[in-house]
Amino acid sequence: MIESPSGFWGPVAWIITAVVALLIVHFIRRRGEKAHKNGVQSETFLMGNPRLPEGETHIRAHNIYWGFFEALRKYYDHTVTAHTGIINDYIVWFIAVIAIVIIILFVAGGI
Amino acid sequence: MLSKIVRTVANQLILFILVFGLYVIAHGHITPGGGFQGGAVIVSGVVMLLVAFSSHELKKSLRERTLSIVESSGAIIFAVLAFAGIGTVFFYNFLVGTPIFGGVPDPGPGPGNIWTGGVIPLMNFAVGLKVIAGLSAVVLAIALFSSGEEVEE
Amino acid sequence: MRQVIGLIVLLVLVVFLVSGVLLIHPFGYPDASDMDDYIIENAQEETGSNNVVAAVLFDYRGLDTLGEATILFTAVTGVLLLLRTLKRKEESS
Amino acid sequence: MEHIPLNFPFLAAALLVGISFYIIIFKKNLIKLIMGIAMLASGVNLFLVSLGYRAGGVAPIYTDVPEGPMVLSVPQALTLTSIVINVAVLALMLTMVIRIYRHTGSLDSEKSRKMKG
Amino acid sequence: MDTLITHSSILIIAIPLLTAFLTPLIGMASKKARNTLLIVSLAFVAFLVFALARDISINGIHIYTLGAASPDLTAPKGFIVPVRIILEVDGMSILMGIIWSIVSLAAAIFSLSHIASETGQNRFYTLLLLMVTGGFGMMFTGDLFNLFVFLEIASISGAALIAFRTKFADTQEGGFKYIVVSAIASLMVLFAIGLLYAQYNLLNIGALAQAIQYTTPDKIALALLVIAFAMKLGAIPLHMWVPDSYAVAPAGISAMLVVSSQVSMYALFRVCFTLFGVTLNMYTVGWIVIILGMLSMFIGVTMAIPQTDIKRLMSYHAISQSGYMLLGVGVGLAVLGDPNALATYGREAMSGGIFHIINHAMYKGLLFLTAGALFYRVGHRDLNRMGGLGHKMKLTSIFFIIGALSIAGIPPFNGFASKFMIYESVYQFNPILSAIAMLVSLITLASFVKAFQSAFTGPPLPEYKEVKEAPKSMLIGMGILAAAIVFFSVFPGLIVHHIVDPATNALINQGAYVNGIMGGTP
Repeated sequence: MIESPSGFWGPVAWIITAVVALLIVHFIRRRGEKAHKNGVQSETFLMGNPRLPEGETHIRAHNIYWGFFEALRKYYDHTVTAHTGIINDYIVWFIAVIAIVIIILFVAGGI
Repeated sequence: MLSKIVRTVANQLILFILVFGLYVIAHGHITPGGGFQGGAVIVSGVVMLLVAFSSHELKKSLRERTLSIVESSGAIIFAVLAFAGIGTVFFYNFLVGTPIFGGVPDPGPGPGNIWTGGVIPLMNFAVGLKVIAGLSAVVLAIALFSSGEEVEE
Repeated sequence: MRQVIGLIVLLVLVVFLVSGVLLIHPFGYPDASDMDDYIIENAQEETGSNNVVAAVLFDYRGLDTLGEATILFTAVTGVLLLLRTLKRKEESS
Repeated sequence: MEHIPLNFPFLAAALLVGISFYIIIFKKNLIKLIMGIAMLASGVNLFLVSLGYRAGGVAPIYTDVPEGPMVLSVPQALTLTSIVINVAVLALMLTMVIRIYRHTGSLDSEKSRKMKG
Repeated sequence: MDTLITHSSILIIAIPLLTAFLTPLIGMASKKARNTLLIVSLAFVAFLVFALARDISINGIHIYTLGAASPDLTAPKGFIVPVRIILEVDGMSILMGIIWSIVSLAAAIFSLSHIASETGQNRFYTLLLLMVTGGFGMMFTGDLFNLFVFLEIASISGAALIAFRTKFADTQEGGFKYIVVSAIASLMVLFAIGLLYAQYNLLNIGALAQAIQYTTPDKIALALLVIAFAMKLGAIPLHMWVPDSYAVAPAGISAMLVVSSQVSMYALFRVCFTLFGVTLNMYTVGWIVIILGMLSMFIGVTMAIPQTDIKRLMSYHAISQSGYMLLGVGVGLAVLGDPNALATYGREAMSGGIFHIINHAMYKGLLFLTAGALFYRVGHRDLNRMGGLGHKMKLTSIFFIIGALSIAGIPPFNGFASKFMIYESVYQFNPILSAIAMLVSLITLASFVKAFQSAFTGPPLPEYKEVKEAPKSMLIGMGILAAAIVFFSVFPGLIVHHIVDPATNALINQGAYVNGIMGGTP
């Protein structure tokens, strides 16, 4: 139980609420259509194409979120090219950040 | 494997290097030096042997297994000497005032006395053992690896 | 491009480091030396060692020396680990 | 800034750090990179040990020492520790470079690179 | 028992050290004895850590002066400043100690079967114990130079462990990058220590905190320390070594490397709050830390999505999560000067950030261990070639789900609790930062959905017919961390009130730390 100005967070209460909600969902679901037959009705409708072999229907990792990358291509071009795996560049970043921080501290002055 | 002259000279010289290194280790608490410095001196002698004879020749007498055993025991001696003071506090110099290395020199400049320093001379010996074994193991391993032979487990 | 940025930041850093080290005490005249004066005065009575540096290494700052020996041990173990053979020995397999 | 002439050792240490950073940034050869790191360590060690000097001081070892002020002893201990630490680091780095060279056949930090992005 | 508690702080450092020295000798004799010794010593250290935590919660800061006539004799009689190395353990240190003990025990148990088929196991376990020693030393020491020494121990052993699998080229590259970065960062730390020593002739953190004046060399030392530790903890733009190193290490070591980065973060907080504390310009330094945190969060998570190497993806998430901690504690640092704001939201922001350190260590460790189990069974880390593994590795996939939901901040897991504290307290400081933090949490969920979908779901692939469930010791190692996550999820109030709040007070209350050192002196 974590109290905070805007309320509190109690996992136990949350879990109880979730369980109650699931029970209600289950109750409603049990009153559903009895005529539903597993098998044919739950088959994927493949528009008459021959069924793909096992494994071909699995979506590989590099295909996921391609739209996201298309939308953000400019951003990704810059960031990914900044990650040159060259050890010298890492040290350049290190020195650059030290220099910037020292300048900031000198400009900002004392207390 | 260098020429016979070099090997003979190295054979004679290693004795003096050993003696000097042991002197530096043993007098670490009264004169400049100590475990690390003396150990480095002796390891320089090992490197000289490595240059004079080939690494395969040296491997017959120095094996990584024995070297790592010696190094671990040196480290254990050091840690145990530090532990031994835990009756009062960890790293407490519990030997000051006892007959072994317990002497306390009169303050100010004066001639050194070998029986002083409490645990410091013993720790110097432990560190010296460690440095000798460890650094020669590194040098030997790299030399053997660059000549195409790897360290066994 | 990379060269230019590197040179600029390097110059800035060196300028600040030089200004920093020039602003501490003049060489040979330390501002404060309480800790070292205490050690130099009392090392002989407390540790019985004439060599004050050895006293600092093994008594006053003993944990540093233990850590230093540990680092040497670590490096030796690491070197022997990285240069090890990948073939298992018969009796161990 | 009034005591620049007395501060040459500190100045030398700072410049040594700068030079070694130049080497670390601009030399692609891994062995030269390691040399730069060794020089960086030497610069820091020089700075540390020169902090402890006292004008006209003698070494802090009481055995048959002339009378006079003694230089500070803690920086010498710190420098000794730091030297041994750097020896250990360099040994491990060189071992890894040997392995990298065995694998990739190149010592160039750009050609021997497998991971990026 | 009392004497054990009195000496516990040094025993926690010394027992793994002595065990590490013994391991090569015993390992030559018998493997079983070596493994037993490893697990027993780590378990005993964990017990000591919890006993010390209880003692600190009762009696306050724990002081241990090495080599003095008595443990609490910080300065010699009739003298004002400490000359010996002093271990000082307060709430923040012991919090890190608890994390480190749990994670190292789990990683050691995991490694028992993860590297069972490799050569050089004696040296592997030796280095693992030395890494544990270095971490504990960094947490518990009260001396700047000693901090540097233990930082080096942790870095060197970590680098050697990253490069453990010498038959792959990328492991050598990752280890080399890690050790180069660590060497340069710790040398800069040493330079800063020299700058401080030159002015005050002190090395003890508490004594320095009393004497420090924020002169020009102090500013340079502050910048060097902060950025060197930021590089060690992998804050963007100093993060690029993190994916290269974490991804190639053995899985247990990746889990420990996450915590050792957080120990560097502890050192950063120690420098900002305790060493400089009220003297420095908190607003500026706080904003520097906040900006580093925001960059780490956003760029880290956006770089994580396109990754197809599962451990590389998780490494970028480690960067992004450490951004949350930097954000929370940075907000607390920025408002440290004004008691009103500190009481309203600053303290809670710091508590959220520190609570996130615990949670992140647990779930990121668990995720790395699951990735290691996948690597152990499948033989590679490429998500493009995985799929359908949930059919074979059911327990592993359950552990992965727990970790993923927790890192994504889905209620009721512990990641949600800490992120909740960070969100609402940072919102009162600056709403935009809070909004970005929530967005980052969403993208985290997205990328872990991707990882889970491509690794575990889908039809069972023909090339993984013979894949089995992970071995027992791996499951035990993962189970320890999963149990910790569930415990923290169900009882967050317990942890926050008894472990996190004392740590926050220890960071804020600089005077107590200084009095621990200087109080006992005449």
